[in-house]
Amino acid sequence: MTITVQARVQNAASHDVDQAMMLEMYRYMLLARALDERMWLLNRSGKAPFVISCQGHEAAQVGAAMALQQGKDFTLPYYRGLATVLVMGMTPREIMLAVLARAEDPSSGGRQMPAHYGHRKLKIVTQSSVVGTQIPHAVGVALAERLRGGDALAWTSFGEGTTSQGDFHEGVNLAAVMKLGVIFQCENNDYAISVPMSVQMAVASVADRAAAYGLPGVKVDGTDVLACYRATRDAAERGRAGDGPTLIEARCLRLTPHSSDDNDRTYRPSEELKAMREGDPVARFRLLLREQGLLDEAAHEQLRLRIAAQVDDATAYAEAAPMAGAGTLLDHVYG
Amino acid sequence: MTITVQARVQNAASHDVDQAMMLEMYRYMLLARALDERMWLLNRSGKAPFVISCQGHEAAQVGAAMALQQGKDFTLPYYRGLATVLVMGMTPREIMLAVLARAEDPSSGGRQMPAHYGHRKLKIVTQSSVVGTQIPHAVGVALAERLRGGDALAWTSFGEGTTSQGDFHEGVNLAAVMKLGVIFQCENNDYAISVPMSVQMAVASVADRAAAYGLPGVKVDGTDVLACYRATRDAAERGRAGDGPTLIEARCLRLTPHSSDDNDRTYRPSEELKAMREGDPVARFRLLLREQGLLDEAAHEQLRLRIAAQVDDATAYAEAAPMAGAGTLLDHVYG
Amino acid sequence: MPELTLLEAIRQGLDEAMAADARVFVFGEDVGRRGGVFRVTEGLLDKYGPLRVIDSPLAESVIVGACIGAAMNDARPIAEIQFADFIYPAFNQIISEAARIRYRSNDDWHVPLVIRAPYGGGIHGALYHSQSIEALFCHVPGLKVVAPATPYDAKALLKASLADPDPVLFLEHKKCYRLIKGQVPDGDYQVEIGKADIKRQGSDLTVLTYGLMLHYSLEAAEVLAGEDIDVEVVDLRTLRPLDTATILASVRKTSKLLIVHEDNLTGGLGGELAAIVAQEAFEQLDAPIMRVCGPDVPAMPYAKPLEEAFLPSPATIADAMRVLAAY
Amino acid sequence: MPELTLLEAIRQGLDEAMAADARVFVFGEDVGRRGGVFRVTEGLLDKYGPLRVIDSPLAESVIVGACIGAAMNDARPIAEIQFADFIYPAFNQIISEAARIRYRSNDDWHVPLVIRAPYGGGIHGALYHSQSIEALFCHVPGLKVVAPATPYDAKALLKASLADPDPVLFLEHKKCYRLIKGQVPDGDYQVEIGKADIKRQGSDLTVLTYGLMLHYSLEAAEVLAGEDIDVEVVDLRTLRPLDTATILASVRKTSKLLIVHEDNLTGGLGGELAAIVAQEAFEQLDAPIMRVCGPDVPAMPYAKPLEEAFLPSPATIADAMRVLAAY
Ligand SMILES: Cc1ncc(C[n+]2csc(CCOP(=O)(O)OP(=O)(O)O)c2C)c(N)n1
Ligand SMILES: Cc1ncc(C[n+]2csc(CCOP(=O)(O)OP(=O)(O)O)c2C)c(N)n1
Ligand SMILES: [Mg+2]
Ligand SMILES: [Mg+2]
Repeated sequence: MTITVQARVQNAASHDVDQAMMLEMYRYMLLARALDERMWLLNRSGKAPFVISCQGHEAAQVGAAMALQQGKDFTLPYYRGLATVLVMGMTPREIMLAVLARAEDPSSGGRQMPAHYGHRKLKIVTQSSVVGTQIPHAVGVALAERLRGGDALAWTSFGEGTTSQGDFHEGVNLAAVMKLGVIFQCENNDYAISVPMSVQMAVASVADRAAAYGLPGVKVDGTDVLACYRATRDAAERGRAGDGPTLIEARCLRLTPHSSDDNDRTYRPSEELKAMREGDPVARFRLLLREQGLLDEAAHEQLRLRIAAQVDDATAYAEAAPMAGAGTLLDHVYG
Repeated sequence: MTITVQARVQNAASHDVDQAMMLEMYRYMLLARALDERMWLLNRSGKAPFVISCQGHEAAQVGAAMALQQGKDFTLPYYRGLATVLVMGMTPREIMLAVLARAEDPSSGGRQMPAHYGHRKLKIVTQSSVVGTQIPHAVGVALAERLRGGDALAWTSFGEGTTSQGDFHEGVNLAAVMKLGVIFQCENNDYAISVPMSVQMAVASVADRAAAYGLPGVKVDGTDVLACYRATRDAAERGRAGDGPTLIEARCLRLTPHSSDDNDRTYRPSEELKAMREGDPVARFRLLLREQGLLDEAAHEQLRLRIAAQVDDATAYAEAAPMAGAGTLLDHVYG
Repeated sequence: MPELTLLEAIRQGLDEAMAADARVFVFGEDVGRRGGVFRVTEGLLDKYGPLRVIDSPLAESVIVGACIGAAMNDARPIAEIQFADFIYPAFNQIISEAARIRYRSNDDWHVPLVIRAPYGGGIHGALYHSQSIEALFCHVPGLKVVAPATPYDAKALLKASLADPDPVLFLEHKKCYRLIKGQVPDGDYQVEIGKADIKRQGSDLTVLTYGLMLHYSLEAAEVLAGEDIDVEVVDLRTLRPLDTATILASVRKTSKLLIVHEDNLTGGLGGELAAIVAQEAFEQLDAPIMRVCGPDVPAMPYAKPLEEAFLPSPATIADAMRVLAAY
Repeated sequence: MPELTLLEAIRQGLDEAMAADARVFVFGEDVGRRGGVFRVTEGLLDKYGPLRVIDSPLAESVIVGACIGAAMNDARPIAEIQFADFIYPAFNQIISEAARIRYRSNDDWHVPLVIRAPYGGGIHGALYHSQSIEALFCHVPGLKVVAPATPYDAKALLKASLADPDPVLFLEHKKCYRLIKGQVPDGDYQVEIGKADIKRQGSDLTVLTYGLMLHYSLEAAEVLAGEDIDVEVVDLRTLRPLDTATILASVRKTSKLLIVHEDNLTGGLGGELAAIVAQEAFEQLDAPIMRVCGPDVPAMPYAKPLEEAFLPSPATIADAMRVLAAY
């Protein structure tokens, strides 16, 4: 069963997403973008050796995360999940502490590369760099939930390249067999570093693969935050009702090189890069809000300034915070 | 795309399978069955510590292997592949040498458990006990074939339980992406040791999974040797023409416990075991041949005796052959 | 105290642990209806139901991976790998994930997970149902590796593994399953992870060993006793972290060290043991450190003469003891 | 002779090998258009075309598994694992399959396969882009493990690996890629697999090492030379099979042994080296065997102070040399 979620909301006053929520969504998208852009500046100025972006994925992530219950549902995002973890409760300061590898970084105390999010209190599960390993974890989180009779969901994200891994197959399959409350979000941005989607699979859509596992596969425009919200909300309802997992494919854009170590001009035609900018999910949602009279220029400028101040504060806070110290190297190998 | 191959031939004189070939198919099926039964006798009499059967899979294997080119195409069968390797050229003596772990065993010199077939001259690729690992190998064999510009096929088999492994996913996917000349034969006998198919997947058919990879998925009655032959012949044509891989699901019966170490009465209802006997592919094909006047009682008895003599000869030969000697323990770790 | 086989002791440990803590569940191939291919989990499905005794798909990576997730959501999973030889598809989940989660999250997330795996040979298992896998895991910080050789130790160490806040690989020697019997108390008693046990006191030389080889070494030591050579046999029980205090005390006392394991020689645990002793007890050593180990071939072959040639025997161990004693 | 970086030497080796043998092909993530994330395969796609320089799906098990199949069908595959840290999903294919195929088929089937993997730290790679993985593979009979530290050795050992009839894990230290330069002859010349190289002659103590630590050890040895301590530095180059003849000859000469590796201490290759020496050269040893290794934490953390604290440095190595020399 493949479901295609309506890609475009015609009416902001549609009963399921109220105006306050739409503005909240936009705020998170803009915050994620602003933090992300600041990271690149820190990278260029030599302060952050490594940056990996969520630019172009904001709508998919904010839409999805807004449909989850913060503090209750588990998220297992991958390294592009900046917008996800913001919605789930991480603060700009916490993000910047990781970017600058500070001792106070809640994800890892400066041990992991930035963008390897984790935060137990917020039920954001620690991740490694090894792609796809979080998929079985999400299934296990849901399995434990069933064991105790709870109804928290496990939500996990990954790129389309990662669906080539055995762990994707084994994890999705197990969740389908056991009908567990998992939401699998594939953020398909057409590339795995330099490798196009056509090398990862001989089919046109990751969502179509769901049929092979016996779970619903949902295709959604990953630059449309409202469509993403609805897709996840429906999947969450199914999951919480005990009707099993859902595979959501959100078509996203990778607006940056793979990471600060990459140079995508060697493998991406410049017209493609230019064309992509047109689809920028943040600009797109801003336009919608303006068209619908929800956010005029002045209000937008105010929001932008507020966010810039937050980003400045986070950067300053993290820069002033102490580095993770050499003396902690041996801590916490065992409990 | 899922194709269901006509399960029942109405007419023995159908132009694509002549009478001689039908008799040859039957001979291989009967030979496999006779060898298999003898192995169990050797097991019960304490001469063969381990036996694993192809009983109930003969039609799927003989049908498939008859559609391949012996000496040219590569086969990577799994441990139930006795009938496969007979068609590909292994002799009863060679089989029995492995059953009794003799030095002369061409598969492994008595190093592996019986039924871990391998024979380089016959292009039967060595297998391990770790299920599913042969699937990527088959893809690689076909990749090398493309590199050199040859058109030999790679045929591999595995059980439905094994499709839960990551290696199944990664291998089938790669073959589909590269459009390689591989035939994946899943011999679905409803069980992985004690675990029913419903625990392995939430879908009704392994062939349906092909759609997720972009290759044809073919469902065939694995107790109908002619249907199996046709399915593989068509897949072989596609593969040799450069049209890529095929996934064939042959529904088989496991007429025995998983292996001589198993006792399936603890998990299989006895009615199921009884009902299954009715579908015995060897008996079924014999009936067809008799109905069509190709093999009367007298001819059948003659064939049976000839095969019994072969099995006796193979057993006697292997029993007289020297065990693999302790002095060879260290040989061939490196070349 | 009832006498149980190693297998029965493990089953009893599982049963008691499941009865005591509703968070404990068992996940693996054929563990339910079939009770495991070795029957270790027999009876548990009837007693604890299908929510807690779960037949998994045939996929080791997700067996371990899902158990990691479950452990992070406050369950106490026991993953069963049907044969240790089939643990490699799960290697990534064990090494990259289970073992690194506490460290990489700076103590925020933990993985209290037990992975049970029947290992070792001597049971006609051939190349892929006989392997010793411990060295590959003993190298991994964040993981604990336990390999009890007696029913008494097995039950207690299983409980200790379940109580441990970190992932534990629990190795069960297949040949010991039914061969080794011993007294096992009902209910709880303590054997700590990380503590070796001197199974035989002696003064002339130290043997460091574990698993099936413990029993062979004890047999050999008995033979040597008849030759007036007094062998101390240390059962490591936990392979990581090693009990270096007990190891070094024994070697300092006897001044001679023989290491015995079934796993392949090169790169086996014996290397680490030798290195520790050659650094820490060099002054007390009176002889070269000797190793009697499985040879450097992939694993033990099927044919009986080959299987026997692979396995160190009480006789080959006794020979090495004699050489060392005479040094 | 032109001076090349380690990375350039490997690229040249690949290029020459592909030019010489049409059966050689490269398979891995981003190896084509992108020329590899480190640019090792840059230019090869243009030169040899998409049939021989193939971008794989993001799936390490099938990268190695397909290369095993190709090797058995008479191709000469070079699998690239993008970072050594990501080799674990392919562990099963490497250990259970590549390494065991010759033995299990009784010499009928062979796997001439080279697996290239950039390893090691010191490049801000954090826990998952810095790992040393060699010990996990050096334990495996049937596999060869090569870890050249100089451009000269790297190119020649790559060729030797490709000519080898068995699977070879070819480890390339990421920090050495551009840091280490040296003279590299055009065309073929010989460095055998299994031969260590004494990179610095000395009489007071022996250092056994490889990879980045070779360079740090040589630096330390220079410092010690100024203190009239004469250190012999042996570059193992091949980690399996070990060149025990060269190792033992050196230790017998100097009577003191320091082992240096970046990989975690416990269960690292140093254990095996110590065991060999403690058994075979015990009589010639004048001091405890010392090890300077990466600590027993999962890998090196990202924060610079932590990364630096993890890595043995020329200074810590020099300190150990002094202790040993003074013993
Ligand atoms: C197992 C593994 N192999 C290789 C890598 C190196 N790597 C990091 S990200 C990446 C591409 C991922 O692509 P995709 O899943 O599409 O996610 P995207 O970055 O496009 O969002 C690769 C190959 C890795 N991290 N893990
Ligand atoms: C990786 C791995 N895990 C577990 C096993 C143990 N095992 C051997 S056969 C088998 C069941 C296989 O079932 P299926 O694939 O359906 O094939 P069938 O035996 O039914 O023909 C299992 C679990 C194994 N050999 N390899
Ligand atoms: Mg992508
Ligand atoms: Mg089956």
